[in-house]
Amino acid sequence: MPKLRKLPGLDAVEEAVGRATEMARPVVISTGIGGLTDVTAPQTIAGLSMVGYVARLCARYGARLIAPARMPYVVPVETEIIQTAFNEEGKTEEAARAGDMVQYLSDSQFSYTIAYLGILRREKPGAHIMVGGYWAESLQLAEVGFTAGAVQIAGTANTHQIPFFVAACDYALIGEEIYAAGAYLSKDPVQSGSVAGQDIGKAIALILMVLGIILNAAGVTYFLQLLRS
Amino acid sequence: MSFYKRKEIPILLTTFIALVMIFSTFFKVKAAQDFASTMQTWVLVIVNFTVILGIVMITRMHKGRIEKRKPGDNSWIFSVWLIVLVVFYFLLGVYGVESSRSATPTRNPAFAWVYTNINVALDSAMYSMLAFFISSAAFRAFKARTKEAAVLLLSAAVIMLYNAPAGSVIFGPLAEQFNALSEWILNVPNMAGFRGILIGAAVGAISLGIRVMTGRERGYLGAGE
Amino acid sequence: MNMSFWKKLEAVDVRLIFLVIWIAVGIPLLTPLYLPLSISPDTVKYQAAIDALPADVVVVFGMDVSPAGYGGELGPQARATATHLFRKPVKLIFLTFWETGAPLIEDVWKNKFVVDAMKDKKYGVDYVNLGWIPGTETGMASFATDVWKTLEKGDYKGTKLADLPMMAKVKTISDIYMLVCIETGTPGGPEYLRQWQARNPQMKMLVGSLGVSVPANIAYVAAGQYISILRGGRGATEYQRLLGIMTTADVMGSDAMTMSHVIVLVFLIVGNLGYFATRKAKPAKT
Amino acid sequence: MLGIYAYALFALAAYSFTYRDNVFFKLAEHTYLAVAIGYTAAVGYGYIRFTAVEPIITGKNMLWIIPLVVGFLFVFFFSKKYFWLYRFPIAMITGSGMGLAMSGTISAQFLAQITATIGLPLVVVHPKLGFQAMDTLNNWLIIIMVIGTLAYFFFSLGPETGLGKATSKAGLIGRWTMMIAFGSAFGNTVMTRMNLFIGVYKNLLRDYTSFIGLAVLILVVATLQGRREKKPE
Repeated sequence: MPKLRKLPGLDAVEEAVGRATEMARPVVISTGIGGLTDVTAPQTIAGLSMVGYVARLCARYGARLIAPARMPYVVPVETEIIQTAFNEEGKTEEAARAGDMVQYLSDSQFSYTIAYLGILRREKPGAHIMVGGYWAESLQLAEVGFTAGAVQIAGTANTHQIPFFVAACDYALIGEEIYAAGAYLSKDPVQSGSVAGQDIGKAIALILMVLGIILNAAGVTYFLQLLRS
Repeated sequence: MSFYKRKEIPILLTTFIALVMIFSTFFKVKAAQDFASTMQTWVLVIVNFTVILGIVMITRMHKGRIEKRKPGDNSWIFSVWLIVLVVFYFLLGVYGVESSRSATPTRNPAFAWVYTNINVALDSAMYSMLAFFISSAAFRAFKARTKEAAVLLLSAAVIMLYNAPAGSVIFGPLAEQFNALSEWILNVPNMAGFRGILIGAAVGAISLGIRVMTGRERGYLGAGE
Repeated sequence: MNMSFWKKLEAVDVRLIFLVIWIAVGIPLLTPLYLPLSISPDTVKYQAAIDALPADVVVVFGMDVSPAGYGGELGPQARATATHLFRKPVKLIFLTFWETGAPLIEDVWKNKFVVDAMKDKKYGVDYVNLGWIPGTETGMASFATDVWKTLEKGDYKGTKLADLPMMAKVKTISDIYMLVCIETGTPGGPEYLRQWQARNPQMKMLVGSLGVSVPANIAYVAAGQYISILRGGRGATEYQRLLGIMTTADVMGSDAMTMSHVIVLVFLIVGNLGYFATRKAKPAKT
Repeated sequence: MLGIYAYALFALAAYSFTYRDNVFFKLAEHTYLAVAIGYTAAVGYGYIRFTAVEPIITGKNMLWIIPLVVGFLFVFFFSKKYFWLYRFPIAMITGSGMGLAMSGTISAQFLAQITATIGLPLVVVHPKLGFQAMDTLNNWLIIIMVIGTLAYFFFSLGPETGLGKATSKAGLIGRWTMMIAFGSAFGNTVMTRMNLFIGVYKNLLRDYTSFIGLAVLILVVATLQGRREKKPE
């Protein structure tokens, strides 16, 4: 089983949930405004696996969980994930209330944002976790989360929003790191294998690149043409 | 019964659709491409259906808030307002669709008025609120706590000056060198950094896709882990 | 330095920051401040190149613009450039390789400064509008080798080139002295370089660029292929200022923009000053 | 006319969030949610009505029954017993989404970014100006920085192994590159964001009286409300 490099952002999740519990404040987690229908689907799925992990921690520590959602069709998915997590931790009574923890806000971007900001201001979460596809609302959520006093851990693969998470949150997951999160947190050998798979993918990218550069410099353009087609 | 409840059938469905969609992009086979485009419109129908269900979801949520209201807290009134308005506005839209016999509810002038004067106004107001948060972030978050943070801060400041209409006044005769530095930042490290992140993220997304298609990642079907 | 002042500053209520923005951006929107506007060297070179045009040479105005670009940064650029060109004693050819660009050419002509500059000019003699030429890069190549054959359909209203006196001496790309291209994307500058400048290396090029494309376009200026560029909305404002065609609304918008950037930078600097001033008091954290 | 007042009221009510939570903000928030949800639902209704239902009614294309039935399965989410039926529409949505995502990322993100890097000449010679030292250097830097950034994302090589040490060294280059990139991206967005705000601000100033009147009203109410809420403990 390969030993994984430390990802401080992911290690911090448990502590953040613990801190929220001590302060008797809720934990807010969201999966972004991407859905499952387009190129951002992988980011949403990465966010859902984070929901599972955080829900389990909340069940274990007894923290209140709030999961704002943008797409109506993600609501049943998140509800079931949270229900399963609470059940597996033996909190069947709370599990039955999973439906109340997931809040459908609105599927239009900024009315989702306005309601989300309202939640952050009124509920004053102790921990605020965002993993998934975020757009212009990223900085608004992060800044208001900060003023609410939450420990914030955020990650996205939308390159233009990463800088805001890096600047405004306590921990940021950059691009690919959100895809490694599920495997990293599960500490399960099969899952770690998939992280190794990601590394192999990057190795392939590196080899293609170096080989291409050398061939190109040597005047062989066939390889480049092949990749372009 | 329990057989149908199992997740294998949905996973097979997901995998099959995904495979055909990928196949149709890289191999121009007409049948596959037709399947892919049909599937996309079907998915649109399904998604739009869930959007209508969103009204039920939000109504249920706010009904709960009205029922659980505490004495002294009047915010439940807003929940009543929301339920009334959402139902009324939706029905107005349906009326607009049916009366104009077109897919666009904005053919109804009342529906369109509310949309442009409330929805569009709030859209632009919320979006532009970023100006405030950019400023507060500049004040509190951009601090040279570490060497890395200092680099981040410097490069942000340089590009901001570069973009400001009066920016290069400050540099006087060195304005041209300053512009060259800014362009170098944008064309070399900025481009290379985001390119590296994009390639890495693509690898991550593809590997997640493979996990979904092999049924190892089933979070989207409500499985905890 | 008074320590407590910095400490207070470090813990300042974020709402005070928001209030400062309302005021700082609001003032220039109420009364124009005429803040100093740095004129970047590129804009000066851009203006000088048009100023230096000899009489009676043929200049092509490529309006390769999308409506979104025109509504934003490129509209002011196009109007200022057209004003300046109409003030010079040169022959002007308006054209576009973007289908969306054709109606925008006529929109440029409606601007009050442009109207003013073109009042002594005669259509067909001093300027023509060839409208949209289809085929993107292929269309460019075809225009370069044989203008008349490419434009058998005539100008934008269907008038034959034979009926446009100034077109008599425009047969191929060699007859073009300068190209001014206001560009949104592809086809744009790089395509003109390949199809036009490659065939007529003497042809001078100026490019009006979107803000986001400036870093890419600057490479062509450095390589000597473009004489100069206009840098996005900022370049447009600078050029308007140089030509003396700025309206009060333009001044207010540009002042508000300057103020907002200054404010963000001040926050950045003050925030860091506060951080360093208070840090010494606390034990260093790693 | 009413439109200008509605615009000013709702825009200012939204902005009042930056001061404190208040009744005007709550009003704007709930109105916005209701209108946005009602709007998309009505558009969704229009879409389904004329894309799927119309061909069935007219008998042109009966296949549209399939997505309608599958979509309808979502309703079972509200049932305790048959809730699992919602998984079928989700499976279809996700299948199509993942298919698009994977083919899109492979071509537009993975291959395109790699070929763009390969295409950089290692020695830049300009036909007129000759050897370009600066461009040559920059191309080398780009290649090194892209590789460094990629190296940063290696997770499983183990910190003790030789390969692991090498990648973490290269990853340092990546970290610095990314920090510069993040800073410049932040700096680059200030202009567009400020432009948006200036646009709304200009719109609000079209009518001074309503702007100032509404702003004062909201501020006073929000302040009073804040005082009253603080008192009872």
